[in-house]
Amino acid sequence: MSSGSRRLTPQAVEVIDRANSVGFTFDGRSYSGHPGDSIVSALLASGVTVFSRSYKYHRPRGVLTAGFHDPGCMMQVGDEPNVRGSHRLVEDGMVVSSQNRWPSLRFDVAAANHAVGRFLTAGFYYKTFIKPQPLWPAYEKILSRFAPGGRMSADSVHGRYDHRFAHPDVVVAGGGPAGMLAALAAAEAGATVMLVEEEHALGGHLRYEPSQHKDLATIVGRVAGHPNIEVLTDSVVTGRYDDNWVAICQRNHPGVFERLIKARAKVLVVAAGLVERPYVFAGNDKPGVMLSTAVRRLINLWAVKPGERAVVLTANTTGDAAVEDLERAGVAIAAVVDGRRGHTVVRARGPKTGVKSVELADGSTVEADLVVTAVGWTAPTSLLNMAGDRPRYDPAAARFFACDLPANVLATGGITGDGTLDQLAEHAQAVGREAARRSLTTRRQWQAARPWAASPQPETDDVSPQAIPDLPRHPHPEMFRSTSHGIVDFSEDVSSKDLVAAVAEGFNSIELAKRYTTATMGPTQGKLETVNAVAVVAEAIDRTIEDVGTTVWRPPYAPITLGALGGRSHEPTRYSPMQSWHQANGAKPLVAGQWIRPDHYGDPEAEVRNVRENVGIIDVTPLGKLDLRGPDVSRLLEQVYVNRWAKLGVGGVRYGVMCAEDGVVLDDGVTGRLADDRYLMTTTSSGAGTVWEWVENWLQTEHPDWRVVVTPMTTSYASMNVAGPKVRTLLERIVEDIDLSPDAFGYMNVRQGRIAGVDCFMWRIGFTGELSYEIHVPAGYGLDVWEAILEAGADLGIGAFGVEAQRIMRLEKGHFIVGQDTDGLMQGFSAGIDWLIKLDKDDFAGKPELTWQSQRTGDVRVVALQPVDGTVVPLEASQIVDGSGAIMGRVTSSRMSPTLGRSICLGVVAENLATAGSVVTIRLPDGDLVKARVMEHHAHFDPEGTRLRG
Amino acid sequence: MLLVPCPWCGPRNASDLRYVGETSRRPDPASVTPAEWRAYLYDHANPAGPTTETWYCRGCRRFFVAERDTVTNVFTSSRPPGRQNPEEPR
Amino acid sequence: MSAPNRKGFRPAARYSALNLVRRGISGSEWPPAWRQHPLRAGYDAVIIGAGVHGLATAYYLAANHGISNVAVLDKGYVGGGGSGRNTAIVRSNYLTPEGVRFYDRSLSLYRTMAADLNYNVMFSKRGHLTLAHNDGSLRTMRWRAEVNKVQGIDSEVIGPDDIKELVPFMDTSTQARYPVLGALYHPPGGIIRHDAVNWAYARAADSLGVHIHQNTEVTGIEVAAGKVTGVRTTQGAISTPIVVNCTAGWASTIADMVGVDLPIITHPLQAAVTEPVKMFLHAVVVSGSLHVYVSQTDRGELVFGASVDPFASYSMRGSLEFTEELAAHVLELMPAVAKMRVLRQWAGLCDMTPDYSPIMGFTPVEGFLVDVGWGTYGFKAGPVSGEAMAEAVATGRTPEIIATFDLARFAEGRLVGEKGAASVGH
Amino acid sequence: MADPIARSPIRPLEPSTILEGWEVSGARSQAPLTICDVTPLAKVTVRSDQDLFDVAYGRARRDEHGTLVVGSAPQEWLLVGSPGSAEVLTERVGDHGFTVVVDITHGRAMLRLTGAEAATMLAKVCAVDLGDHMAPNGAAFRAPVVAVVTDVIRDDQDSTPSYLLHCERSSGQYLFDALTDAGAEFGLGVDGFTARH
Ligand SMILES: Cc1cc2nc3c(=O)[nH]c(=O)nc-3n(C[C@H](O)[C@H](O)[C@H](O)COP(=O)(O)OP(=O)(O)OC[C@H]3O[C@@H](n4cnc5c(N)ncnc54)[C@H](O)[C@@H]3O)c2cc1C
Ligand SMILES: NC(=O)c1ccc[n+]([C@@H]2O[C@H](COP(=O)([O-])OP(=O)(O)OC[C@H]3O[C@@H](n4cnc5c(N)ncnc54)[C@H](O)[C@@H]3O)[C@@H](O)[C@H]2O)c1
Ligand SMILES: Cc1cc2nc3c(=O)[nH]c(=O)nc-3n(C[C@H](O)[C@H](O)[C@H](O)COP(=O)(O)O)c2cc1C
Ligand SMILES: [Zn+2]
Repeated sequence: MSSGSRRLTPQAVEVIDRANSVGFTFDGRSYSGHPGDSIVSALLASGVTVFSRSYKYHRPRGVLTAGFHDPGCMMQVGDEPNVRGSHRLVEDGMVVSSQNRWPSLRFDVAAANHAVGRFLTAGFYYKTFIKPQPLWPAYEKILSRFAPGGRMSADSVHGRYDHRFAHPDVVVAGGGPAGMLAALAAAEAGATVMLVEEEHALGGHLRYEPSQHKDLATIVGRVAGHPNIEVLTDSVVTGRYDDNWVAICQRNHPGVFERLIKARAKVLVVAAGLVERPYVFAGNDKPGVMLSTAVRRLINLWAVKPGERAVVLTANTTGDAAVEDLERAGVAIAAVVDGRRGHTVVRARGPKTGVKSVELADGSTVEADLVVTAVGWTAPTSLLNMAGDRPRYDPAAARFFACDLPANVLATGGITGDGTLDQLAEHAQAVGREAARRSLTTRRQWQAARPWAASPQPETDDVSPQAIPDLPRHPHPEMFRSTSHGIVDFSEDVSSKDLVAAVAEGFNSIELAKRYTTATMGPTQGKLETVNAVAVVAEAIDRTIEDVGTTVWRPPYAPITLGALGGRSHEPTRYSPMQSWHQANGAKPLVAGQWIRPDHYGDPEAEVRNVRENVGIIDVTPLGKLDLRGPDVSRLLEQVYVNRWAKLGVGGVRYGVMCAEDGVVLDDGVTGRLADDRYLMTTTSSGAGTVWEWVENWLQTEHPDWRVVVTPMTTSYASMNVAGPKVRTLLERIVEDIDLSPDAFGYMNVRQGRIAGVDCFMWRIGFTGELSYEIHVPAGYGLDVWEAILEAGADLGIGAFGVEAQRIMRLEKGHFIVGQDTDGLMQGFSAGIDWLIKLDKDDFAGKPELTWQSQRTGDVRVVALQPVDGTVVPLEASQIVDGSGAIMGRVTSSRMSPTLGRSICLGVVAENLATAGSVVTIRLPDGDLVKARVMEHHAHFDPEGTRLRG
Repeated sequence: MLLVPCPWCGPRNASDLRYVGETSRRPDPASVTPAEWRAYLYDHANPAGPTTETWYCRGCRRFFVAERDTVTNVFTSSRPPGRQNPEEPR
Repeated sequence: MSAPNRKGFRPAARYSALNLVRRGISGSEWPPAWRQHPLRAGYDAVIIGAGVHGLATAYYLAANHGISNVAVLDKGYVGGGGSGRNTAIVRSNYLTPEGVRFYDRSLSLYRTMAADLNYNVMFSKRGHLTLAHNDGSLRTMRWRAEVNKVQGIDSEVIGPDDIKELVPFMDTSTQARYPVLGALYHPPGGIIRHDAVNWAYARAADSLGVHIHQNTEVTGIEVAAGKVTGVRTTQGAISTPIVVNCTAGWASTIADMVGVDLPIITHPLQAAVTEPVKMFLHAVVVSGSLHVYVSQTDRGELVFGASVDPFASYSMRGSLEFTEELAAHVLELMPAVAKMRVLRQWAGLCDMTPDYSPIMGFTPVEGFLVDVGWGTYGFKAGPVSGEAMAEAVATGRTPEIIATFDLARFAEGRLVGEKGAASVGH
Repeated sequence: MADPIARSPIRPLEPSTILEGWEVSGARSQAPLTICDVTPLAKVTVRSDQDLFDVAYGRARRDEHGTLVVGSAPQEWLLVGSPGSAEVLTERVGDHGFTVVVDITHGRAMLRLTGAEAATMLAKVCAVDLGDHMAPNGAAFRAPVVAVVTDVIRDDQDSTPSYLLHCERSSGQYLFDALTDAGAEFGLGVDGFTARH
């Protein structure tokens, strides 16, 4: 495979730095190249011509396009799979290996597939391994071993990726002459421009056009010097989404592997040029069969001699130029076959790893190791298609053209037509000016609509649309397939024969043929193969290419890493002001949505006992809090809660439940009246955001006349609940301006005063079932107050408790948790809050459904359950079954109660089982059945509430 | 990323807003029949074409009503919610 | 379900390895998998939508009930709707007993489909993992596991160590932002070649006499005296007493033609594939909290999906936000795959219902049946739905297995309990 | 009892000192781009059915007392003053129609990002166009910054671009950490608190 150096003497426009060299390995052997070399150019220069094995038949593959989308040049570099070897620059120390071969590139076991090639036709899998059924998994295992591509490693590190937003007036996709000139014209007309080029340098096809070198340098210089233009090279526009949200993958930003730029382009100019189209003929996938642009790139950019003796099939000037390049490079020209005169090649012959001779249409055979084809172009209309355009085929020019573009997308360059370089320049500049005009109009509109923008400049510039001249199309012969069959899709190993067979089997549209053969579904995504596939299908069903149309182009235009798409990990986390204390005191973190909370500090059951016996303190800062002010707050409360609020006096606190309009329990919490027209509503921690928007929705859309102002205050206050028989003793030591005696400050009341020198308000409520005070202080003082309470209560045995202890205690008290003991279908009466729901109120959210529920039987109910054997704690979600095994309910909460020394549960059961004293059967996860009793009260402990009223 | 025209903020990224749904009128709970109420809860015109819908802008914290074509996703207008016209669905 | 007498099905050209070799040697072509026919003036039943639901309904009408004067109409190509766009996850570990029973029947039809339809649909049993990252979702997983076990479905909650063994690339460290606390493990779940399923039903239905008309868009439905009498299409009019709406994301537009209101909102659902790499992920992995699921096909690509787009739309253009969020979340789970590249993204339309359950059976308009509301989970239900809808058409009665999925349940307030613990469901 | 100490949700860079009852960082950075925790500034939100302050939604300016008045939403304003001035700010609003004033000093975190490259850095984490045409000095809007809903107020300092970032308090440390990460490539420095705002 190696046959000595193929490096040419210095070429006029080469991009390699001959003064330096870099060393790397390929499949374990050492090679060297120069900075500026791609992996493939360096290997080719060293005589390596085979870079991979094909997907299905495992045929050796070499260079085809010598660009990013070169299907046979995907390689593994270190832990990175599927690296584009014709694009990626070599670096010192790179470890490169070929993919798709076992055990080696030279000896490949799966190449045996090749021998059975004629049976591996389209739809092969669907027709085989049908019987015996049990064997398919075994076949599958073997087949999946042949999956193509590189290898992943579980200990590969994530690496660094990033994102950036951009708001250029104009994004230009493609940095060839057309793109550069359009960018310059737009910039000169006052627009800010982002010019994006997939290759490592600007220039497009002019980069390998020595005769245009000077002109190119001038344009590149002007682009680089223009303050309005930001140039991104080695970057690719991967997609155009609704409202011109343009995705750009930047591969050369320092410090990151890849970066995703999200640009809101006011106008997108697509100047993506043309992709050269391979020719379908027998042997067209052998190493040594290349496109004319590949040859031109290899010789001019990297000074690599692509072969020794060439047959060139040319149907255009690029092919002609390739002949000149080859001659200059000292490659013997065995034959020039002119497609414009109807001549063509039929077959390339030779061993698997290369070409020996070429059979021409006139029957002659020519010795050659290189076959160069220049049979036409594919317009990369992908981005235009994403913008809603349906490109139309022009048989005279033998390619598709854009036609119906939305106003914020323009196209120029090879994708629109040909013309002379002057005509191209004129077109590109007109497009650039028009892009500027449209984008500046949009800019003014957005400035006018956005209250924070600067006032738009008066329109001094000429705002009438710029005429865009037509770009003439050059005639080109339609050359897709020779008289022989060959590969259409090089990534997927799909031949023209497969497509013909698919059509015969009824897959007679391009979409069905695509899916049946997988043509266009590989890494090149149709850039090289779509038009040939369409042409083959058209021929097979005897329709025109225009009729058949193309498949749908979809993002990304070029593949982009998951890392770049994901960017830096931005998953917000929220902490209470007491977080540093929790951390220092061994709290086990509990992830609750964005909140990180203390689950416990080591022993939750001991925490429970301490609260029941002494006094404990818990951080409840995440409780949702809404400050409600205005004369109509009580009307709002009546609207959103199922219970009544009119009579709540200043200083009073009330528990409430909200239902959605379908009657399903939405949230619960207590709301207190702090002043005549000022209330504080608390919500569940997870429901805080939802309830806020829910309340705003009522105010803004149903009752805009009500005067209520809502302020989210969740973390304005550090909130802590201090609970236990000794709490009053404790608080009396550090609370000022509040009379804590039971008569002055009774259960379900709120008072304002000071604690540890800080303004606070506190309410007497009791989720835990103990005498308890919920204290809210301005958040900045939270840590100070928390520590002061702990200090003041040290001799009383105060200890902090976490969420788990609180859950145990609330279960002992039988309080349900919305979303745990209720679910997405459970309506109010099922939750057992009959006493709360006031159907005689005029209106409240969900009232009609709750009215009907109250008139109906057969729903479920939340009940307290105690297993008859108190040592058994049925795992939450254990099912409640009847004698026949049918599901009658489930356990929603269960714990061993440290206070009662037995297991306790809440559960949901069918209504007929919900009567106190009935015994239900719980099926434990291991299948055992245990009995449990339905209790009279939800509260397992102190059902009369004497402790918390104390 | 769609640009949604907030009547207060101008065009904003859709991720700055929450889609509430097709704009509908809440029946009078005092007289509503189950069928009417459930139609309000569950039924949607769900047209493939122009529709009237409610959005909530997390920037200015306002609900508003917009007209959009569900096939092209192009917005044609937006306005504050409200009862200016009692016949108009909210 | 009463087992109707099965006629079975004999394809014109039997698929087998032996026949493949024979034709390979003789060089003779296979006959079309299904044929093109002129539109008849009338059919006994017209099915709108050549997705898995429409095709399966047609097949079972012919195979189980001998009704083969049936047309399946599609405005595009066979399988061009959700059935050709879905990520083909097949499982039966649903939350409600009705759901479990229903999807389990489908799974068992899938298991024998290759032999039944003489078409390798490549059912790949991978094991299906639904991860829990907080105790709320762990509880929901247990809920599903327990319901499943009562129904005899193989489903169990497993811990981080077992997960790591099944998915070595998973980050199961407790430091993770979304720690993996456990997972619902459903060994029978897996993936299938979605296109093959569509084609297998199309081929089998065709060979039993069903007409499949592609590029035939229904533009109107004729109703006289409350009864369906025919349909209008872009290729001409057809008279028929029965129309079955199997148009998934477009269901509302068809129901609109006969004035039936559906509780459906159409949301796009997106998916994406990476470039292929060697097999490293055997199981199907779903994370409800992170709104992402992933599997690796036999071709080596990772196939991803997420939850539906956040607003109603009939657009299938897709969005960048989808791939961004997807990638971020996949990398939370498997940081080592950062260098894999996304190759293509696409979108389909999902007909979302308020209770994450389908709407099946008869409607107030006589002769107009629906098999819609398939949301993000309908592919796996194709076989059983086809079987049940065929029975409904043939007998005029609602089969027991779909009784809870009737349209009237919404007006009557009897929503199906899958909504009880809503999560990403595929 | 010692005077209570108020703390920002963001851990102060040493050395820390007490200023107006707030624990603040006394560190100083000479970096060309700096971030500074200014949470101790008094922050008051005003809602009214009247057009107060002569400041429209989307705009911010200083009034005659040096208070920064931000039009943070339609009929909603945010007043930013020196530490401890919340009560004074509240009193100054006065009685006009239906007006509600709420002190949110403790409920929000506030950061200041200053430097020539401040907008370039913010553009990594905020989707809103920060260019001079779309967000000149005095612009104010609310939008996600690294996925946290934030009031962004452009308030240049001696004609150096500067942004106040105002978010819900419990996300403060996260926002700070994420911004520090985003700023690393610009040599972002952490500056201590100065009472100036
Ligand atoms: C990205 C994605 C991933 C999914 N993943 C899964 C998964 O993993 N597992 C799972 O079980 N489900 C999944 N689903 C859901 C599943 O794809 C669908 O529920 C299912 O395919 C619906 O099948 P269907 O036959 O009812 O409809 P479709 O396959 O959508 O077929 C409807 C057909 O109706 C045709 N039609 C519409 N209007 C007309 C008209 N006027 N005239 C004629 N024809 C018309 C359409 O052209 C279309 O072909 C996913 C869906 C999507 C989009
Ligand atoms: N392309 C050729 O090889 C070639 C040969 C002879 C003549 N011509 C003529 O030259 C003119 C073409 O000039 P041009 O400027 O239109 O094309 P060009 O091929 O010179 O430049 C297009 C550039 O766009 C880049 N590109 C494509 N898609 C991109 C994307 N999504 N993101 C970023 N970059 C992307 C390509 O890498 C390329 O450098 C036409 O008139 C054509 O007839 C072209
Ligand atoms: C399970 C599955 C796997 C797919 N794998 C690939 C793939 O490897 N390559 C590819 O190009 N497309 C793949 N596709 C996507 C299809 O090319 C196509 O985008 C999809 O069917 C939607 O059709 P449309 O893009 O024509 O609208 C896959 C689709 C599905 C459902
Ligand atoms: Zn707004």
